[in-house]
Parts: sequence; C-alpha cells; structure tokens
Amino acid sequence: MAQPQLQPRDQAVPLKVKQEEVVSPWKDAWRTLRKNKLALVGFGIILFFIAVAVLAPWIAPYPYDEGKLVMKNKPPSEEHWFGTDYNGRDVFSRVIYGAQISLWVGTFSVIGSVLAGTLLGLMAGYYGRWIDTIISRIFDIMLAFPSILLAIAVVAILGPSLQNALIAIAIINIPTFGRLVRARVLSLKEEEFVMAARAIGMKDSRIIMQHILPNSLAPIIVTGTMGIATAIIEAAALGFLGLGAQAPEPEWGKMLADSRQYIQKAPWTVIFPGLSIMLTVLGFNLIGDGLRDALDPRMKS
Amino acid sequence: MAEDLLIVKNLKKYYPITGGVLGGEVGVVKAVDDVSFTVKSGETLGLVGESGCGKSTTGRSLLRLIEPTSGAINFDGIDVMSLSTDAMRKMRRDMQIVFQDPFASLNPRHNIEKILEEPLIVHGLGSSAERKKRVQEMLEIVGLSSYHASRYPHQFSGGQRQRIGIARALMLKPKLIVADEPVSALDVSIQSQVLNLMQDLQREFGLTYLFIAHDLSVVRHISDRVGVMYLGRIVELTTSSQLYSNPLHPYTKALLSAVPSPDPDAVRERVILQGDVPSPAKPPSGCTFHTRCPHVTEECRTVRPEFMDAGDGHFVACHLYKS
Amino acid sequence: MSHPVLQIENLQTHFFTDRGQIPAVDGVTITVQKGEVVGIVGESGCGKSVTSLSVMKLVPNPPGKIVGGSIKFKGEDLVSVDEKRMRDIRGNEIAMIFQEPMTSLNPVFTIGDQIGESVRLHTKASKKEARARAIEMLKKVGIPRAEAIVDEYPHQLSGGMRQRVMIAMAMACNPELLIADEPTTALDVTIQAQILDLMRQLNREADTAILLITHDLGVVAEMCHRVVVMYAGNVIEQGDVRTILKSPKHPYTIGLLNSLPKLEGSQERLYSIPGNVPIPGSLTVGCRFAPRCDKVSDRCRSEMPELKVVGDNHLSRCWLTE
Amino acid sequence: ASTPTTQAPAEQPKTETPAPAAEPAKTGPKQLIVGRGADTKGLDPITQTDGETFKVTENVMDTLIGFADGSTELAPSLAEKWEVSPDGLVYTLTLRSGVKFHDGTDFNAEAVKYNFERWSDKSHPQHSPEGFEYYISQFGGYKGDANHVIKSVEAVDPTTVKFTLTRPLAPFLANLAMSPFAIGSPEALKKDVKKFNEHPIGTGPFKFVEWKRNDTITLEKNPDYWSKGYPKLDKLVFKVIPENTARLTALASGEIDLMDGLNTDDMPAVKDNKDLQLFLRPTNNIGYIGFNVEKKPLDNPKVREAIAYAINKPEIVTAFFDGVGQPAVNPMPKTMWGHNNDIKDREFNLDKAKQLLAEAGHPNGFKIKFWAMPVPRPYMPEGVKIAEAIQQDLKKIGIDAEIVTMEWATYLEKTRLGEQEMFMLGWTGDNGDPDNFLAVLLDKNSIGSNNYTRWANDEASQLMMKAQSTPVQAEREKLYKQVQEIIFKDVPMVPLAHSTPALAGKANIVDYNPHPKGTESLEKVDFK
Amino acid sequence: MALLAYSIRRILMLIPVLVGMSIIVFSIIRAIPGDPALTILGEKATPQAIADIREALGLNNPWYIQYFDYMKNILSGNLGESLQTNAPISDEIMPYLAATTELTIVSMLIAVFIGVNAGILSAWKQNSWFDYCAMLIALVGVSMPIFWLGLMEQWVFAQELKWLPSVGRDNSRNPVEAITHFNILDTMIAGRWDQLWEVIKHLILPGIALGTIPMAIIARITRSSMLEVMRADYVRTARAKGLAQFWVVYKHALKNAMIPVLTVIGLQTGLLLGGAVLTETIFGWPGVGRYIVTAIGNRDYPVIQSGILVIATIFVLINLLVDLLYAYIDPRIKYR
Ligand SMILES: Nc1ncnc2c1ncn2[C@@H]1O[C@H](COP(=O)(O)OP(=O)(O)OP(=O)(O)O)[C@@H](O)[C@H]1O
Ligand SMILES: Nc1ncnc2c1ncn2[C@@H]1O[C@H](COP(=O)(O)OP(=O)(O)OP(=O)(O)O)[C@@H](O)[C@H]1O
Ligand SMILES: [Mg+2]
Ligand SMILES: [Mg+2]
Repeated sequence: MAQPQLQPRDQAVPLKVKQEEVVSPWKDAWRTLRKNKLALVGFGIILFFIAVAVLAPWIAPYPYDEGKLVMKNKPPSEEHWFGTDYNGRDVFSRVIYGAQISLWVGTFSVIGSVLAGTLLGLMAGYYGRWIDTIISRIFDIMLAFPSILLAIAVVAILGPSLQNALIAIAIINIPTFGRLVRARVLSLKEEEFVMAARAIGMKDSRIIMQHILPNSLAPIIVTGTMGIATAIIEAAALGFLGLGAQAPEPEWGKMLADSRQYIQKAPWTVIFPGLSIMLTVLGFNLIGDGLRDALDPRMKS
Repeated sequence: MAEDLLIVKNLKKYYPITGGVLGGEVGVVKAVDDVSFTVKSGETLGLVGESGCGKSTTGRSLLRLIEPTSGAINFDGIDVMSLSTDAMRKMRRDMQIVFQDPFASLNPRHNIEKILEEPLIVHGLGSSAERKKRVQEMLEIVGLSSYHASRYPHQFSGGQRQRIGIARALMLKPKLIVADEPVSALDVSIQSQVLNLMQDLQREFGLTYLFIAHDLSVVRHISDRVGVMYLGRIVELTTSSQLYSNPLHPYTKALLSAVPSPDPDAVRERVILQGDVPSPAKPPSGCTFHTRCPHVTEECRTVRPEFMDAGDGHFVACHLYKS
Repeated sequence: MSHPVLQIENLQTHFFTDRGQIPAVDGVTITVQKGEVVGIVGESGCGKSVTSLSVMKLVPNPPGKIVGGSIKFKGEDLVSVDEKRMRDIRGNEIAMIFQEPMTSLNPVFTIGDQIGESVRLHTKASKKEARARAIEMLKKVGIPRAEAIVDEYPHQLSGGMRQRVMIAMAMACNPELLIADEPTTALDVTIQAQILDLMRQLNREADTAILLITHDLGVVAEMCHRVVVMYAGNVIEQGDVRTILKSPKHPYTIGLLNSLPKLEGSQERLYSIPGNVPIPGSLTVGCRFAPRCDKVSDRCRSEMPELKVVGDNHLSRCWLTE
Repeated sequence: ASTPTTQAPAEQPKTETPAPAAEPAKTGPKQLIVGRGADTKGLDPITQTDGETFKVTENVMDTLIGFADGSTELAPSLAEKWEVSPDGLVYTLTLRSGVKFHDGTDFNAEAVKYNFERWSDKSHPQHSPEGFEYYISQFGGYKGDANHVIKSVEAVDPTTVKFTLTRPLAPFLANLAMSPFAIGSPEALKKDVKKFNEHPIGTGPFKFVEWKRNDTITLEKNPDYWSKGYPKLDKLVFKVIPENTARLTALASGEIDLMDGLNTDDMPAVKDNKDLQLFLRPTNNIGYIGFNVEKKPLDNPKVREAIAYAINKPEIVTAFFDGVGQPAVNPMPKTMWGHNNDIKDREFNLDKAKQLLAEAGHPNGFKIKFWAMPVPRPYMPEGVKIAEAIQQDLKKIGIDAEIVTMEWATYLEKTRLGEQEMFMLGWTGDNGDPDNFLAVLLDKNSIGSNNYTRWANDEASQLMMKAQSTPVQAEREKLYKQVQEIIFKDVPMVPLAHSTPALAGKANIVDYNPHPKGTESLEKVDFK
Repeated sequence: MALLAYSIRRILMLIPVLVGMSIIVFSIIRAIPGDPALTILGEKATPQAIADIREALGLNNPWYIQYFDYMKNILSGNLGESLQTNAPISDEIMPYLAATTELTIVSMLIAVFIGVNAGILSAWKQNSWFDYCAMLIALVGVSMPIFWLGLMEQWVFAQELKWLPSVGRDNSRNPVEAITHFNILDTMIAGRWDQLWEVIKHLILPGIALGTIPMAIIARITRSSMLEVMRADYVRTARAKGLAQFWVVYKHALKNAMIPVLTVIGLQTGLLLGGAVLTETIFGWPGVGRYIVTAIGNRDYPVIQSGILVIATIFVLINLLVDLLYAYIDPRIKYR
C-alpha cells in the first residue's frame, strides 16, 4: 500500500555511507574501560590474585598447615621467600592459599548482599507504600548500627568460622545494595521509557525484568565491585578479631592477628599478609573506579 | 470523520503536597483542573500552553498512566475510568503515546528491534519471525532502514530517535496517538521532517492525534482544532484557523502576539503580559488568568468563568463573552 | 559603521578529545559595531556557544583551544592577552548571559551577593555601594520588590525573574558588549516576550552592543540589526536582518526558513531539509552542507567555498552564488 | 584464688621493651603502681572468684591463716596458732589480740563468728542473693545442705574460735587461708553490705582509699598494722592497662613499677634491661589436653594413649612456654606435695602412636574436633597456636583434627555440658592441696562442674574421697600417688605443661615474692 | 517554620528506628550462645551458683519481659547496671564515650582538613601530577586495612623509632585528672601543658590510623564533587564576571561541592564513633567500641544494649545535624 506521497520519508536515511557498527552500551563501556589505565592495572592485580588462588596447590612450595616448630619465625630466605611463622610454616605458601579465602569470601558475600539487596530494593522501590516503609525502616535500623559491631554480633550468634563471617558480611551489606536499588528504581520509575513500557500495556513484572533491572545493573556492578573490596577488608577484620577463619586456615587477617605479637621479631609475618590484603582491595577499587567512569550515564554525551 | 473517538469530561488531577511536622498532606497541586474536550475520529486536536499548565498530565491521564483524580474518559465507546488494571493494559493497544524527550523514552540498554518488538510481545501478537518482519516494515515506514534494527538508541540522532518513538507507538496499530511535545526537542530542520512524517502517517493509517506542544506555530500547522490551556484549565478551544484569525480569550491573544515572527515585515499588535504564571499549588480565585489579564473586572476575581460555546463550536472560558 | 566593538576574524576553536580533534568552530568571522545587535543563528551543535565562549576566553581548556584567528575587542586581540587582563574585561567590558537561568545563578548565594560581587570586582565599591547598585540594577530590569529580592536566593525566583537577574548582573558594570547565549530558549513565550523587550530597551538606552545567539529566526527578526547564520562550525551567510530573512542566498538559510511552520500559514506540507545535523569534524572536505543540499554539485563535495560578498552588506558561502 | 575468670578476649600485642624513659625522681611518700590487665569486679572478696579482686583485697583484708612467702606452706596470720582434734573434727584457733579493723572496731572471735555466719547462712541479712561461690565449693554447701561441713563456729573467748566439722576435711586449714575467706569488719558489713563491695574494711596492711572504675584503685598505708614494721609502702595503686605490651611500655617508661601478664616473648627483653627485673611466680597450675571420654572414639583408652604419644610436649613447651614452663606428667604441680615423681612420661613417638591406633581399630585414623582455648591463660598462653602445632603432628598419624574455637564463656559452657571431643583447658590451684587439683579435675563427682573429661573412675574417686577425709598428710600422699598412676594409665587427659607466670618490675623493687596462688599481699615490698 | 517542623519530624522519625534497634539488639544478644552467669562466675562455677545468679539477674524471664523491664528503665533515664561491675552504665560509659569521641574528633579534623584540601587541589589541577599522586594515595588509603595500618604505625613509630607512645591515652605516672574526660580539655582546664603534650602524643598514631580512610574517602568525594560543580553553569557565570580562579574555586564551587562531602563527613563520623573497635583494640584506647566488644565477650547484656543504643543515637543525631547543616549551606533544601 505504498503511496507516492510518502516519498519524502526517504530523506531521513542518513547519507553517510560508512556503516556504523552496532555498539551496545555494555560494549561501549568495555571500550571506555579498556582505555582506563588504572582500571587495567586493577584488572591485572585481580587476575594475578585469581591465578594465584587457582594455582595455589601447584605454586605454593609448602603446605599451608604444616611446619616445624624448630623453624619458628625464621626470616625470608631462599627456602622460605616470605620467611616462616610462629609454627614454622612457610608464610609465602600461606599467603598464596590465603588468596583463595579472601577472593571467595569477598565475591560470595557480595553476591549474597546483591541478591538480597536487589530483591528488597526492588520491592521497596517499585511497590512503595507500606512495603517500602517497612523495608526502608529496616535498612535505616541496620545502617544505624556500626557495621562491624553488627558483623561481630552475627558471628557471635552463628559461631566464629569463615562461612559465618561470609554470612555476616553479606547481611551487613544488604542495606547498601537495597538502598541503591531502591533509589535507582524510584528514579527509573519516573523515566519516560518506563512510562512508555506501561503505555504499551506491559505488566509490572516484565517492566521490572526488562527495564528496571537492566538499567540498575550498572550501579550495582560498580558498587558490587567496590563492595568486594570492602568485604575482603571486613573479612580480614573479623579474622583479625578471631571471628572469621579458624586455624589453621591461612586467612590474611587472621595471619596478621596471630603474628602481631612477633611484629618486631618477625615483621615478615605481618607485612606480607597485610600487603596482600591491601593489593587485592586496591585492585577491586581500581576496577570499581574504572567501571564507574565507564558505566556512568553522565559521562556519556 | 464525524464521530467522537475520545470524550473527556471534567478531568481532574490533583497532586498532594506533603509537609508539616507529621509529613501529612498540606495542600494540592491542581495540575489539571476540570478539563473537558472531545477528539473526533481522524482529526488532530492540538493542545497548547505554557510549561506547567498541565498538558502532559492531561495526556497521560487519558491512558491512565497517571491515575486521574476524577472525571470521565470515554474512548471508542468504552468507559476507560472503569476498566480494571488488566483491561486497561489491553486497552492501551488502541491508544498510544509519543514522548517529548526521544532519548529518555527509549531504554538505552535495548536495541531498536527489541524496543519495537516489545509491544507485540506484550500483547502476544505474531510469531517471532512475524514480529521481526513487522519491525523491518515499520522501520521503513518511519523512514529508517532495516539495518538500523540492531543498533542502540545512543547511536541515533534526535530526529531518528523520535522516529523510533513514533514507530513504537504505531506497532500496535492504535486508533489514537497522544503526542506529548514530539518535536519540542528537535532542531527546526528536523522538526519539519517529523511533522511531515506524522501527517503522512495520519493519512496512511487513519490515525487520530492529540498533539501537545507549546509552540503555537507548530500546533497551528498540524492541528484541525486547538485547545489553549492555562493553569490546568482549557481556556479556549476551536478550529485552528478560527483560533489564529479570531482569538477570543485575552490569554490566547497575548500568547499569539508574543510569538516572534521571522517575517520582518509582519506588523502586529503586541500584548506583553505582566508577571509570571501563578503556581498551580495556589491558583488564583475566580478566573485563574485574572492576575495577568489586561481586561480584568471584579467578577473575574471571584467567579470562575464557564467554558462554553461562543458560537460555531468556538469554546471559550471568559466573562467577556457571556452570551 | 566605523567603530567595531568586536571583530572576530577566521576564528578556529577546536576540541582535542580521545575521539580526535573536533573543529567545533572552524573559520568564523563576525563584526559587531557599537550599539549594534548582531544575531547568530544555527541549529544545535553548530558552534554558536563555543564562538561566544571563545570571545570570553572561557572555552574549557582542556579539551578546548583557540587554534587560529583573532578576536579584536576595540582593537585589542583577546587571543593573545593574558588571563589577568581577560579578568578585567570579563564582566566589565564584555558581559555574558547564558541559556539556562535555572542553573546559571549560584544557588547558595543571594541575588544581591552575586550582582554585588561583579560590581565590587570591577569598581572600588564598598559592600554597601555594591548592594545599592544591585538594587538599582534589579529595578532597572523590572524586578518588583527589588529591596527584598536582593536578599533572596535564586531558587525563590521564577525562570523569567532569574533571567532578569542575570541581565542585571551582566549590565551592572555598563559593558560595551553583551553576549547573550540563547537567553530566552528556556522560557515560555510570554516570558520570552518580556525579556526580549527588556533587552531591546537596554540596547537602546545604554547603547550596549549585543551579540545575540539563538536558533529562533523569529527572535532574530524581532531583535537584530544583522544576522550571522552558522552551520557546522562555519559562518555560511551573513547580512542585514531583512536581507537574510527576505532574500537569503544560501540554500541552507533558504531551507531553514522554508521548514518553519508559519503562524499565519496554511496546512500545506512543510519543506524539510533532508538528513541530519552533522557531527562536527565528520566532514573534512567540501562544503559542509553538501550532503543535505538539494542543489549540490561535485564541486561542493570536494572544495570548500569561501565566504563571499553577494550583495550590499551580505556575505554567503556557496558556490552557487559565484 | 585463681586467674581472672573473665578478661576481654583480647589480643595481646607483644613487643620488646621500649627504651626506658627518664625515671621520675622519687621523693616524698613511697608509692608503688601496679599495672594489671583488668579491673576488679567487686571488693567484697567472698562474693568474688576472680584474681583481679583478690590482688586488691588481700592487701586490705587478712585471712585467719596465711601462706608463707612464695609457698603454699600455711603460716600464722590473724590466727597465731591452731590445733586439730585427733578425729579431725574440731579445729581450735587462737587469734591475735589487739588487732583493729580499719574502721577502729576490734577484731575478735565474735567477728570471725559473724563472718562465717554471714557466709554459711542463706537467711543471714548480709548474705548475698548472688551467693558465695567459694564457700559452697570449699565447705560443701550452705548451712542445712547435706554436704555442709561446718557444724558450728564458736567464739570461746575473744581470742579463741572453735570450728566443729561434720566430717573430717583434710584441706580445711588450707581453705581458711584462701583469699575469699578474709575477715571483714562486722560493723561495716552490717551498716551497708552493698557499700562494702565498693569500700572494703578489713585488718590488712593497707586501707582502701579510692576506686576509679576501669582505671585505678588506690590504697594507703595502715599505720596500725599488726605486723610491726609493715607495710613498707605509703601508697599502693593498681592501674588497669589491658594490653600486655602496653603495660610493658608503661613499665619501661616509668609510668608503673610492677606488672603482671608479661608475654613470654618479652622476657629476654626484660632480662636485658638493667632498669627492670623479672619475677617468676612459682608454678601452681596445669595446662592439659583433655579427652571427652564419653565421645567416640575417645572412649577407647588406646586411642587416648595414641594421641598422648603424638603430642610433642618438649617442643611445644619450648616454642610456646619459652623457658617459663616445664612439661607436665601429672595433673598437679610438680612442686606440690603428693606429686608422683615415679611416673615416667611417654616420649614423643609417632610409630608407637600409630601402632596403638591400629590396635584400637583405627589404622587410618579418624576425624575429630579439637577445641582450642580462645583466650590466653597462664597455663595455656596461646591455645590456638598450640592446637595448630598438635594438629600438625596428629595429621601424621592420620588423625584429622579440626580446630574449633568459640568465645570463652561459650567455650566453658559447652565443655561443661560435654559437647566437646578433644579439648584444652587448665587449672590454677587455690590452695596448696592436691585435692584442689586431682579431685576438682578428675573426680566423678566433678562431672558437670570442673571434670570436663567426664572421666568417671570409681577406683580413683574412692581413693580421692579417702584422701580427703584422712587428716595425716603422709597417708594422703600415698593415696594421691596411686590416683595419679590410675590417671596416667587411663589417660583421660594429657597434662601438657606447668607454667611459671612471669612478671616484670623496676630494678629497685625489693622483697617482692610472687605467690603460687596468683595473688599476694604487698606489705613487704619496698624500694631499694 | 519549615526547618523547625522538619527537625521535629526527623527527630520523631528516630523513635521507630531506635525502638527497632533496641528490639534487634535485644534479640540478637539473647541469640548469642553463652550465659552471662557463667561469664561472671568463670571456669570454677558450680551449677548451683549459676542458677542462683541467673535468678538474681532476672535472666530466667522470657526475653520480652526482660525487654519491657529494660525499656521501662531506659524511659526513666536509667541505662541499667553492668552485670560485670554492677555499676550504673550511664556513669561507666562516660569516660569511654569521651575517649572515643576525642579520638574521633581529632581523626575527623585531620581527615577533613587534609582530605578536603587535597580534593580541591586535585580537582582544580585536574590531571596534573599532584592530582594523580593525591588520588593514587587516596585510593591506597581506602584500600588500607585499618588494623594493618595501625600495626605498622606502632611497629615503626613506637617500637622501632620510639618517637611516640604506642598505646593508651595518657601517661599513667602523670595521669590526667578527669574533669570532662576529654583529655585535651581537661589538661587545658588544669593548665597542665606538659600533660597536654603527652595527650597529644598519644593521639597521633591512633588518630592517623583512624583518620586515613575517611581522609581518603573525603578527598575522593571532594574531588569528584568539585569536578562536577566546576562544570556547572554558575561557575561559568562566576568566571564570566571576571572572578579569579582561586575565588571561583574556593567561594563559588566549594560551597556547592561541600554538600555531598558533608554527607560523607557525617556518615564517616558516625562510623568512626562506633567502628573504632579495631583501632581501639590495637592502640589500647579505652573507648566505647572496646567497651561494647568486651561486653559482648562477657555477655554483659545491659552494657551491650545501652552501649549500642548510645552509639546509634549519636550516629543518627550526627546525621540529623548534617541534614540541618545543609540548610545553612544550601538554601534550596526543601524540608519535605
Ligand atoms: N508527580 C507530580 N507531583 C506533583 N506535582 C506534579 C507532578 N507532576 C506534575 N506536577 C505539577 O503539575 C503541573 C502540570 O505539569 P505538566 O507536566 O502536566 O505540565 P506541562 O504542561 O506538560 O508542562 P511542560 O510544558 O513543562 O511539559 C506542574 O505545575 C507540575 O509542577
Ligand atoms: N567540552 C567539549 N568537549 C568536546 N566537544 C565539545 C565541547 N563543547 C562543545 N563541543 C563541541 O562543539 C560543538 C559546538 O558546540 P556548541 O555548544 O557551540 O553548539 P551550539 O551551537 O551552542 O548548540 P546549542 O544550540 O545546542 O547550544 C558541539 O557539537 C560539540 O561537539
Ligand atoms: Mg509536559
Ligand atoms: Mg549553545
């Protein structure tokens, strides 16, 4: 039913011949990210630690839980690059195995907080009213506690162990993500494309899945990355207080705590685990920074 | 083309203002305050007014994207206000909306194909292949190419995005399209492209438009009839030629005279209104325009003028034209 | 016509971004005489704002940089003066108002502070004198209750009022040149009429030259003595307002005028210029308008035309006008 | 008394001694500042069980019978001499005359009677609703309880008190010497028993002056003290500095004069510092690895013995007790009478351990939970680290020990309830009697209180019961040696070490004799 | 007045939060295994004694009865008594609170002063050498495990170099007479300048350890906030007036940029107040964080409850204060 008077429409076809390639927002972000040197350094650090964690059984020269008491607190040497600890164990090997623990706890606690936080945030933000009031109040209450105290309390209930530290960290970080998602949902709800989705008769559930969630993902990813960094520090802090990993697990924070009394006699037992924590956390923070710059809609023209 | 597709009666939308110690409701913003009009099948009804006068609120209330406070909306013989949420969703197949900001109204994370396909999926229309085909066709219809389908909104210019917005509205073959300032964000040369497209589509698909804009020349160009809004109310409603050649309401007159003309020879009487538009949270008593009206009388301050026919379907709400 | 306040000659302001060098302004020539109102029109992104910011030397640097041409203000080339001298000129001899009255005033300082700051900066006025001057200026731009408003914050005012404040601030030091970058675009028509009226009045009373940037040809017709039409970083046509609006020579100007829906016009189809507004820097050879021009020839695609005199006080950049 | 029962589950930063700061010139009154890890909880000693309390109260209040300096030999105190009837049921004490309480009232037999009535009679107006823990445990309960051992306390004349018991109780005199049974002023107690807990009044060498909670407790010289020439000091201050390292830093910089809780790692530094001197408290404790004999496979003595063979005592003691501890063989201090020196300890022998495991039916070992102490104690300074070291060796004989820790109170509660499998704990003696170790730790009647191994050996229990009611020490000694043999053979626990807690003080402190029971009065301490 | 109404409303809104918190604290600590009776009595407790003490402490009542009893006390201004020391918590907590507050304030002052200025300079000289260094340091700062930093500081400055004391608040040979429990104030009131110097020396290491993270965060926030503000139209307006860059930055931009910075400062101050547990542990600082953690170890229910409630109340009050401060800085704030 083409009609001749419709001809002017063709005018809109761009005259540019060179065909522009399809760039999805994610791809676009990835490109920006690749140009960010610091973020790449961050990726480098994290990939390094992941590799170390995965390859630990092959690269660690000694088992992490066996040492000779006679070899107690020996300084770095050819056999023991990072020296030995109070039980005569190889610090280097323990630091290597420690990477497994920190990455595991950091990642999975954040996944937990993100899942729970997103669900609660979505409910609060999208349905509003009393659901919002209840959820927001709970977040307020949780945030009014100093988070480390809350974590200590949770671990105290569950009993000190790595797994429980993970759960505690996941719990205390729920409000962070919940609030983020809620705020995001509230602003997205007012966006015209959500209005447009409603205008074509879309159901709430589909709007949430297709429009709200994908558009909340970027900040969640950024905060999540930074959250891993925080979670690693929190796990180390719990380990430091004796509430996280248990002996002989080579958790970095616990290694610090166990060796702190030897700091003058055997500083290597304190320096290396601490440096490892800092580097890993720095890595995630660098990536987080880079992601924020890459994903921040305000940066886009 | 005589039957009324849309009949709106006494539409009101009040937004609550909260505040005070307990955060309770301390007042209302009368965004739309008792608006009535009809849109005939196949025509374009224009709605003009300055920013904040309630144009968008009116448009969105019609689709119940905003839940109206009160009033009656009859669309194609159906009482829209009484529909359940679910029935309303289905109803929206027949009434669509095009937004002002072509970027904000497209999900930046979906590509064009997905955006255009979505209405069909939502209403369970066609198989996947059929839907893809429809998308291709629709892209051609609005003057884009099928190879655009896989691109994302940020890869388009403003005019192209608005074409996509229009295409999405057309996917369900609606009867009525509410166009909420579809060209305000566009450059002049692009604006004319979109206006032409909309006119072509109307002819092709027999569409009915409610065309919202603040640019009087645009409204004049595209509309059959025009309503002028001021502070939540329609103050004048008539055919576009009548409105421009013989405006009755003092506000319409001022508005028309304020539009700068690119013709250096045009000699027009200038009415420069004093002051600003009052806040819809505290609308003036009586005729809401009385604070700025050059012809204000005592009656204007106290009595709200009726919106009535001054002859020939030329409706006006002003005490000057009491029969 | 002997005292040009401002002479912009072949100005080139480029942005150096990671996507390459963007010639946002690429060969702009404009002259503003004393007391004259010159309009710059053009579609969004054509370089109007960058041109005006270049005059103020306020182009964000990095990434922006004036890479060529000269800007003579009363004979002094602003491109080469130092920052200190520029500070003396800004707000004092050349003042500027911006498009967004909503965001152009600092939300955390009172109106009086902000106007007074300008006064105190360029005169030796005391705080009290500055305040008095601020009130005086507010009254001049038609703000009621000036004595009270002076102590209020920007958010307490409406858009139109804020734009008046901006104008008051700009005029406080009696500048010789006022650059107004789309001063009414964000305002409603009835308010726009008020502001334009005010500006006309100021131009007449203070004999301040105005460089008025807009994309609305109607505003140009009502305000300006002369018009400069820009397209993609270039000036493509320039002349008296009557000449440009009544008998334009450049196909773009012609197209632009034709695509305007007329208030008193018919329901006829509008003319429309095909294609899109180009992204600056996307075309490097030939006439920038060539891809959208309906009178395009091969020459247009390969060679950039010069800005040539085509009539009395009328310049155009098109091969057709040869 | 023993170690403090609660202490922040604190980490203990340890450092070498920082350089000594210039010592403030000592002029005027002689003042001794004692740094310690935690504050006193209350100053009415009968209500308390914790060492931090007795550290202070022993200086303010005297007991009827005392201990000789630095040993658990009994010595006269408020009672100048005593007699026991041959059947061991009547004890007659002759009190010192002319002694006055700090409030000026007289100390006499009535005062003693009053104190015992207050302690033993639940209906006594000054009895505390929270109870007197030590009274119950040392004297078998309150008046009217089946096991209550004191039938009567009589004030025969002002300087004579007669105790009549329901049955012989061998450690009776040693019990009277325990710090909680210090005699307080009846007048002060009657006036305000609550206030007494804040402001104790006794007959001791120092008078109470001031208590700033969690900071300092100040005492001043009692010029009228019955022991002529004492105390030497004019002022005695107890100052709380929770961290061991911090305390040492404070000592080195001259902020305090004496401190307890010296980390073993810091000992060499103290020795090397000529401004400081090291004090070792005679050992009176045992740290042990226990087995919950009710849990499989620990119910099998062979398995327990196998583990005993797999614990490298000498190395652990060297590594963690660093010269201030000695490997333990029996669950009581070597220095105490009754210790069986004939028992030869098992040597560290993994092959033997493996063989025993195989005999017990576990040739490939097993998995087990090993509970490690979360807090440092004198008898177990680094619970978890020691556990880790043991774990390493157990792994070699196929036993996969998972180290479990929890917060201290929970640890105590759960081990008391018998939830543990293999665990570690210890004990510090309250008086100089073997009964206070063997019966407390391993008598079947102590299951549910301090017998955490839940080892119920009838033969051993009978022997202990007999020893408790035999007044003749030589006979008791024999019985206890027999008990130790049974224990050694059946291995309900592996005694790990006896430690000598280390203290540090300024070099010019003289006549300070740390007492094995953990606390002492400082009347004799002086500056050079 | 809108501000007053808003303040009152904010304070009223605190009530459900505080009640919610108290309920949570109450149920949490009772869910923690471990018996306060046992912690009081220790490893030598007899079952009889445990039962007696539980009865005396009212621990045999159901928790909600205990809760109501407790709340009744709180409402009559009584924070309860410590199970461990039997002393009134309201008296006992003051020195701890003062110690923590003093440390927090000092850390925060260091953090704000350095953080804000570094952030401003970084933004001003964006992409300069200074900017890169400052931001790298800040990034390392936020990545620093505070307990490790504290240990390292102690090792280097107290133990190896012996420049500064490693633990405590004052010199106990020369103790500060408590008046307000704020040592700096007390020494000044008493005119003991020698002691003041001691007190300051004791504050340096923990102050830096505690202040590092907020400093880094504040520097980063200030920088990004400044960058955003510097792009704002009104900054361009200010420059168009001929204002020198220094004044543009420190007058026009800073005041606007401070709004998000203020939020962070408030939030961090609150966090420091309660979260100083680690620093206090390392530096033997007799603060409220340690007080509460020790109480958790002792199952000293009243102390845990009241301690956390006090901290949380201060925390919310600080945030309220920050909100009210906005009004001072930003006249646009609508109190809704
Ligand atoms: N969600 C809301 N809550 C409160 N007030 C609102 C809300 N949405 C709109 N308003 C108010 O209702 C009035 C009408 O708004 P509306 O968006 O309909 O105006 P408009 O004519 O479309 O203006 P514009 O030309 O700016 O789009 C305005 O004064 C606005 O402030
Ligand atoms: N900071 C910048 N960085 C990079 N490119 C810039 C920057 N500012 C402006 N440009 C480029 O300069 C071109 C001209 O911009 P300018 O603001 O002068 O347009 P304009 O004519 O004022 O448009 P409008 O009508 O939208 O205000 C734009 O297309 C943009 O790409
Ligand atoms: Mg609108
Ligand atoms: Mg512009």
